[in-house]
Amino acid sequence: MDNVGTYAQAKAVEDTMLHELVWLVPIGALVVTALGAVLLAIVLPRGRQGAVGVFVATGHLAAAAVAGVVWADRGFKAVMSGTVMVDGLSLMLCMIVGVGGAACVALAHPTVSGTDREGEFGALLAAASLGAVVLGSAADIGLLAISLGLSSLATFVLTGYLRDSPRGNEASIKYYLFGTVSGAAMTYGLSWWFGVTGSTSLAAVGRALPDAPTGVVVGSTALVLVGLGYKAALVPFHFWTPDAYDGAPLSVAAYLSVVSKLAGLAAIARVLPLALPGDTAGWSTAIAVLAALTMTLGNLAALGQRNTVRLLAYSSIAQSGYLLMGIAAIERSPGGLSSFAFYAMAYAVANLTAFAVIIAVQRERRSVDLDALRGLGRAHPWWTAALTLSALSLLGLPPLAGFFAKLEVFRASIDAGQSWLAVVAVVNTVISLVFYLRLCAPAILDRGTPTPGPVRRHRGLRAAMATMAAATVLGGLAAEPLLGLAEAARIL
Amino acid sequence: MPLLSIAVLAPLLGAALSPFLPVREGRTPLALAAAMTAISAACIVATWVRFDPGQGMQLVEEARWIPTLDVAWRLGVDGMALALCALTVLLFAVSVVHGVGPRPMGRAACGLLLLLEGSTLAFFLAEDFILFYVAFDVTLVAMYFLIALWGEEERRYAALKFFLYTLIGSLPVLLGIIALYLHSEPHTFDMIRLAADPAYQDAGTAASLVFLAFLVGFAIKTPIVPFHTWLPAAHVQAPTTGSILLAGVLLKMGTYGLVRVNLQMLSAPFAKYALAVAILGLVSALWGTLIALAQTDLKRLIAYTSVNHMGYVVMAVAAAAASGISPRGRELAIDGAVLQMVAHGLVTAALFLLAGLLKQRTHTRDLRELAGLLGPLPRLGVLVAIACFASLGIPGLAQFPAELQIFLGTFDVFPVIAGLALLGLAVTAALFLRVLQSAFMGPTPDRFAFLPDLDGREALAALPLVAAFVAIGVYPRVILDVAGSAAWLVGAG
Amino acid sequence: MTGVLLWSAVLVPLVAAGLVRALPDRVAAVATLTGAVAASVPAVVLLVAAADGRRATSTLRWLNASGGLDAGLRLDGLGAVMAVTVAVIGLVVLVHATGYFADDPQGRSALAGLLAFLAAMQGLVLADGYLTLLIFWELVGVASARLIAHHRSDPAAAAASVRAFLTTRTADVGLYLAVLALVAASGSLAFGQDRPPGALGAAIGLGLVVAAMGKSAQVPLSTWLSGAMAGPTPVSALLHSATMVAAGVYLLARSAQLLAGWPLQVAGWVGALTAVAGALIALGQDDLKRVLAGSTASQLGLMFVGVAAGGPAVGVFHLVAHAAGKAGMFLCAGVFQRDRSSTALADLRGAGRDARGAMTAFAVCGASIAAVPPLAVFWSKDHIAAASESHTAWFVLVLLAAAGGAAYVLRPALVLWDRAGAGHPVRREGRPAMLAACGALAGASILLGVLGGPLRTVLHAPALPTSTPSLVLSIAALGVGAGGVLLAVRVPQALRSAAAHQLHLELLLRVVVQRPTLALARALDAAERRVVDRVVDAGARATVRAAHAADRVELHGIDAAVDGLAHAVGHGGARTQRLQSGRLYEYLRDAVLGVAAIAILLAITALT
Amino acid sequence: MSAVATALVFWPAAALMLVTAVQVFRTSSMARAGLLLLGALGFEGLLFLALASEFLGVLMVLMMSGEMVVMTFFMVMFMPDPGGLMGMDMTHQPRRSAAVAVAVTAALAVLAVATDWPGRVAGRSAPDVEAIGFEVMSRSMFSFLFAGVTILFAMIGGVLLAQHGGRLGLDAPAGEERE
Amino acid sequence: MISLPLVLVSAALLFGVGVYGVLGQTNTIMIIMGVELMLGAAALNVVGFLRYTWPDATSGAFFVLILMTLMAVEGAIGFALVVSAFRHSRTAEADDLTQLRG
Repeated sequence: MDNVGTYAQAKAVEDTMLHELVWLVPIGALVVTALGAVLLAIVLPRGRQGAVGVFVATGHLAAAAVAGVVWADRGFKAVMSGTVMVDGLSLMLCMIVGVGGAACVALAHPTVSGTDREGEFGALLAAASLGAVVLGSAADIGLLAISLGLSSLATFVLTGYLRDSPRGNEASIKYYLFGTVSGAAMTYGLSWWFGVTGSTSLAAVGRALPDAPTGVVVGSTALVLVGLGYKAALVPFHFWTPDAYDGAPLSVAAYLSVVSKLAGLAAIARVLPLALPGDTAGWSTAIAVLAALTMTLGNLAALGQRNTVRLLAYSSIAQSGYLLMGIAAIERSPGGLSSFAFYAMAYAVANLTAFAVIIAVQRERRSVDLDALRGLGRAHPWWTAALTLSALSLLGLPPLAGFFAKLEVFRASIDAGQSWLAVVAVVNTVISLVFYLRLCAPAILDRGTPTPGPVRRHRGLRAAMATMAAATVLGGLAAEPLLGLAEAARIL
Repeated sequence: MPLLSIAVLAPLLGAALSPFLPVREGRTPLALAAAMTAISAACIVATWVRFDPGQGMQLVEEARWIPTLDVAWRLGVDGMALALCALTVLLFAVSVVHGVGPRPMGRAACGLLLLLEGSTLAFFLAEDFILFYVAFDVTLVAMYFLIALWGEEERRYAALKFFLYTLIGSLPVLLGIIALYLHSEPHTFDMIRLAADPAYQDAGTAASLVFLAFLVGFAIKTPIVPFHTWLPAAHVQAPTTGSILLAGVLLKMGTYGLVRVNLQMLSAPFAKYALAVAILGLVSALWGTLIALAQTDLKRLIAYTSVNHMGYVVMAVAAAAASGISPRGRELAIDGAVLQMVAHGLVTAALFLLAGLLKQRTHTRDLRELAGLLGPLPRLGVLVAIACFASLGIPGLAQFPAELQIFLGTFDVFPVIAGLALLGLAVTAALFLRVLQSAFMGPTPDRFAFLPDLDGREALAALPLVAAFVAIGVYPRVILDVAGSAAWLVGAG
Repeated sequence: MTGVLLWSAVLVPLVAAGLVRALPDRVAAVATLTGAVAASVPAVVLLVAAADGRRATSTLRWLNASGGLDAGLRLDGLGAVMAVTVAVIGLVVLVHATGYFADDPQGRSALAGLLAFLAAMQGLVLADGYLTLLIFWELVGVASARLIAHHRSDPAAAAASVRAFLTTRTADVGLYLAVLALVAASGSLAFGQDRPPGALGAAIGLGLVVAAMGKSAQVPLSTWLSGAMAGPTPVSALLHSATMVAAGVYLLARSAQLLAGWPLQVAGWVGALTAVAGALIALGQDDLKRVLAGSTASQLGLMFVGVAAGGPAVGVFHLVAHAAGKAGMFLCAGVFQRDRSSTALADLRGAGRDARGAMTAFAVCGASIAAVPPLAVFWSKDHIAAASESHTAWFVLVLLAAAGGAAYVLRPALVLWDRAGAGHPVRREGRPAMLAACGALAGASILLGVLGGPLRTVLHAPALPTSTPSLVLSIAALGVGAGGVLLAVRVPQALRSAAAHQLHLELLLRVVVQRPTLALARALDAAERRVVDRVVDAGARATVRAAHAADRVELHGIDAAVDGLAHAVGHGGARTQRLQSGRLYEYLRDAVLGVAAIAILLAITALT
Repeated sequence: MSAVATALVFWPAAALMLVTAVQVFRTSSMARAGLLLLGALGFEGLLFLALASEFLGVLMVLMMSGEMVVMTFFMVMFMPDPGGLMGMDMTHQPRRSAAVAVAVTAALAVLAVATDWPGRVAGRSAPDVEAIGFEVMSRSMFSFLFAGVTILFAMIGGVLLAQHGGRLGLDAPAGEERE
Repeated sequence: MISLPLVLVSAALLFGVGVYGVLGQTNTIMIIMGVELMLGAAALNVVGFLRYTWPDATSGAFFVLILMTLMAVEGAIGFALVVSAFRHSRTAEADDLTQLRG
């Protein structure tokens, strides 16, 4: 491949690529969504900008649907000369991003509706989703770097969407600086991978790295982990997370915690096994240690939070740890990847439910403090139910989706001979009980504070909340389809 | 007809329907709860009739659930499970009669009660480990809210403590389940197969760790000293019905699991650690009763006697697991343990119910403030006395045959432990007599002179319990015929 | 048929108890008496059958575990004699009780309780095997505790009840232990086994003896007995004669084979010491019922000696004889008590003169207890003395007890007959029934003395030991005891005026005999109250203290440890939160350090 | 380019690149810092040229000069004291930062030098423009297109953030009240 | 003369300078400059490899193009953010951003 091509060769490559476009339809759907949103934002009059949101949400859902169709109809394939992997992991990510992104658009509606950049918001969100999906599909160093760039910078802007808010500005600048520095560190590591291989293809990297000198492998891998780890909010690259979530629009925080994070984790799940096959440099153990640190630190820091958004931010850090358990088991257990995939789905729906409720409460009570949740049960029993379900699912209680997710990762961990990690996870789960209960219990047990007054109802928000809460329950009680899907997830 | 599934699903259906009930208060929730409990009870009774004591696990019902993981809706009964299910439906019937929270029960209380009922039955009937675990944890959530919503002043703290401890207990169980699954060939969560063909035939490190995981989990649930501190807090703060169900049914989950999993599936490591577990049981029994003696809060006192009585059960199960025990000693130990689970369920439920009724009338649970209550409350007093005597193991009442068999079985292999455990009998007697003496005897203070005695509804709640434990005490084979170990304990040892 | 009889002996009084409880007050007395009579019918029939040499068992599989763990009743001589004793004494006491409780609003429940008590005791004596025995053993304890607490608004009664139950229950642990050891040793709980060697045998022996001591109020487990006087007098009468305390002796008699050897020696020593101690305690009391209680302990001690030295028949013979006499004394005491509303000797002065019928019965029964020939106890005590002749120490103690017996019976009798206090009105309500009962028991004491023969046949003890020296010495002891009291107590006027210098003798006697005796009695009483009582109480208090200490460990140790752990976790949370300083350059610096750490980690994993 | 010529260009260019780069953070004027950065990246472009990547080198110089000019404008427009007249200190913990930086550099340099990098040492010097063109049009087509999309959205995002007031003439930025 | 290690060491030094800037600078713009240097160092690495070890690796050359793109877009977004923030708070000091913490 690395020969200088001739026209004939190039032509042949192009023909192949045209054939492969079918597999790229899910990504294409997101591209169309993003570009279409830009066009719509330009074309539509100011009163109709809301249509962009509808379009973006529809596009996301379409991408998810198409991903499902491709999975069922076409199977898995490495396309675009091996730079893009269309396999279980990436299609799964595409579905999560599609559904999650659509939900986030719905969640954002109360905030951005009628503001001056409503159209751009949708377009950037679609671009971020595009970046996320490609990040999780990339099997090429260059594509990895640029997709990390796109998904990051789109979310930098989204985080700073509330331009008049000092908190929003602070959040986006911190996020931006942390993100770009991490990205730059990653590119340095990637440049070494290239040096070892002579190709930017991760498959080629994977052929070369096991034989490369340990020092280079270790140094470069550590640097690569910085970029991906920051995206996934792993300890010690998590520092931006609570601050960014806290300052960003709540819907964007939801988006960061689900779409961005899962894309980063999916990238780790793809890059490490691909570039370091056969557990080169023992990365499984290193990831396991990172998993333990991440969940522990996330849970401990969440204990003292009074601000629900920061609480959910730390919770999502901790959840990254559990997700990493699946990744740490990929090389040693057949259930590793599928457990990661299922956990990702369960986490996405539960976390989105929680954010949906927090947004609804914020609209009504003008606060995201824990105290704002007091007595929610009387005023809004269904919100409370959704919040409780999501908290218990994040905690991992049966029969909710989160339980089967934990079951899967624990199983993978023990199967992979990392029982100690499972024990750490158990201890962490117990710690997490305290703040998950703090999140949902006052809503049920306390007497309420008066509501400031009637607030406009947002059907999209409610629909998203209901859908995600239902998915949280069904993902547990009727886990079979999703588990089947997760079991079938493969890395090419 | 899939009786077992109906027994489990009827309350769960009721729980699912309860939020949609048209009224918040009124009779409808109560009617729903009563109807669903009645259906469950009818199914259990029918199962009892169809049950063949000569066989082990039977009447298995199986349906696909999550075939990817080999998880199925798999229910079945053996004698122990059937006895505990019968106990469960009886106690829930009593709970429905007594109610939770404001009277008549609201729909939230009804829903939680039914959720608890369905999941408890599912736990005892589950023959699939995932279902088993799901049921285990759902009971936890339901009980948490029962305590946190309708408990006493410090209910939130107690409920959290309960939740935390039990979660700490349940998660090692989950790890153990996964380990068993991974170690079975082919991988399965099917408890029947795992019991028939134990995954760990040796007592190596891995088997020991798995054993320990289950042991810790069930020890916290049972609870065994030193994992028991959640129990008094939870009991004191729980509403009466919560205490009844907690002591009557939920504690049994721990010992049930100990028998079902540790004894049946991990007999090799259990044999290795039987002595240690028996000592734990002994320490629990003595510790529980000594601490109970020091209590002045009635509910706290009863809670600690639960530690004592459940300690006996653990001791017996450990003895049954020991390698040196004779077949008859083993039969005695297990029979005693199972009978003690049922008997303690009935007796302690009755005690908590009566303590709750007492509190309703006197507005205190402090023994130092209660006195001379037999005068105004003769019927209640007599019932309390009978329950106390039952709890301290007087013959003719249910706990005597249970504890006697426990001691006999344990003495067969651990004579010193059994002998020391006998000391608990004397202390338990002392503490219950003290209750009767200080609360019911002596001159009646004026403030208690005109308390109302039991009314019809309260009697309807209390009498079935008393009748049941008297019947078992007079003729223990009412239970033993079905639940006797010879009938179901297969594969172990 | 025999099976039906056996079960009906137990169940009839039980059913009767239920009926009495359920029926209205006005028919309670009739129902009680009907029940008591009906209950004694099977017992008598059983005795007749046993006298014919019939032996039978009726078993019921009670637990799943098979072989020797069945519940069941049996018919044999020992059981039948005991059953009839229980039934007859019970009947008489109930007759008395219908009168005693005639004006008590709670009387009905007391009558029901007495019937239930009888049922439990019948079960105990007819039990086949130690399992059944244990069941009824415990039930007897519960029933007695319930009856002692009859005056429920009286704190003293409640405390006495609790003390009685706890003392016996604690001793019952011995019975449990023996049962466990027996099953472990032989797999069976049947009667008539030999004691296994080794630790199991020791456990059996010790356990049974301790259990018997507890129930029979032997030193040092005797304090509950005098406390139990807080119960109504009919209850005391039953408790102190044929039921409850008799159970211990019955257990020894029943287990004589199992206990052969050192356990019976221990029992004999305990009995002999208790016999003397009890007698001295009885002497030191100022309350009629307490005198009788001390006497009961003493007599039970003699029974222990009897079983240990002469075998079951000797002990049981004394049990039966004593039961009639002691029950009679109590019932008479009940009459006096109702007249004077007190049982203190000071209050009862002259009460006998006001109630001559009761006094007569009291005198007869008392004479029997004091072993005046030819009344029942004289013979039975003589057998004991004869049997223990070979064991000098026991023999001496038995004689001392006999002397004490004469003294402690005579002293209250003299007080009751004192002219000085006479002239009080008597209560008529229910009197005929009470007097009839007293008379019946007085008659029984005479009859048993005259017609001891059939009893021996049934007990399969054709030749109870007798010997002339012991006979003589017994009578001498009687004389010494009686004489001592006669001289010591304020001597009748006539005698005093006869010779003034006899006052010196009186003084001498007072100094030499009375004072030391009373002093010893008081000292022993004090010892009992202060030392033994205190030891027992100290045991209880130590338990309670241990309980509180454990409670403290619980609250400040375990709970605090857990809370501390939780606190540490929370502290960790606060620390991690402090990491999140909000300063970007610190985030970046920490991240760089993190990369370094990850690189090191990877290097470690790569190189290992 | 011959080895000597390479060396002749490389040494000074590398030295100047590093010196200017260091000076970026030593000057107290932000405008000067911007220009120094332009210099550093320009010298890096020169290095590219010396290392036979002519196309990349030229591109680097052109792109970076464009960007840096924009950057300098920004700073002049928005920053306090862009000329550094007040000599304000824009560093914190310089020693600690320097220590960390030195450690990082040392680690990377040691690893780079100690490693026996695989691959051919001889042969043609580096891909030429044509080869890069083929690469872009064949294997890396997707990445190339993707990079284009990225630039587009970077522009949109940049405009969104930087432009004062709404595109649609609305002056109602979004807000979420929080306590 | 000139060899690969020399290039790589130069790149490492450039990266180090970038890291120094990122850690030591208080101003957002200056930190962005540090990032640019770090990215440039990565590019220099690749160019060195292209010259000395993988002369046929056109994908590496393309990677350098991507790095340049990243430098440009990240710089652009960064400046836009600074402008947006500066408009409200009149400062571009990253050290002042400490409202969000805990």
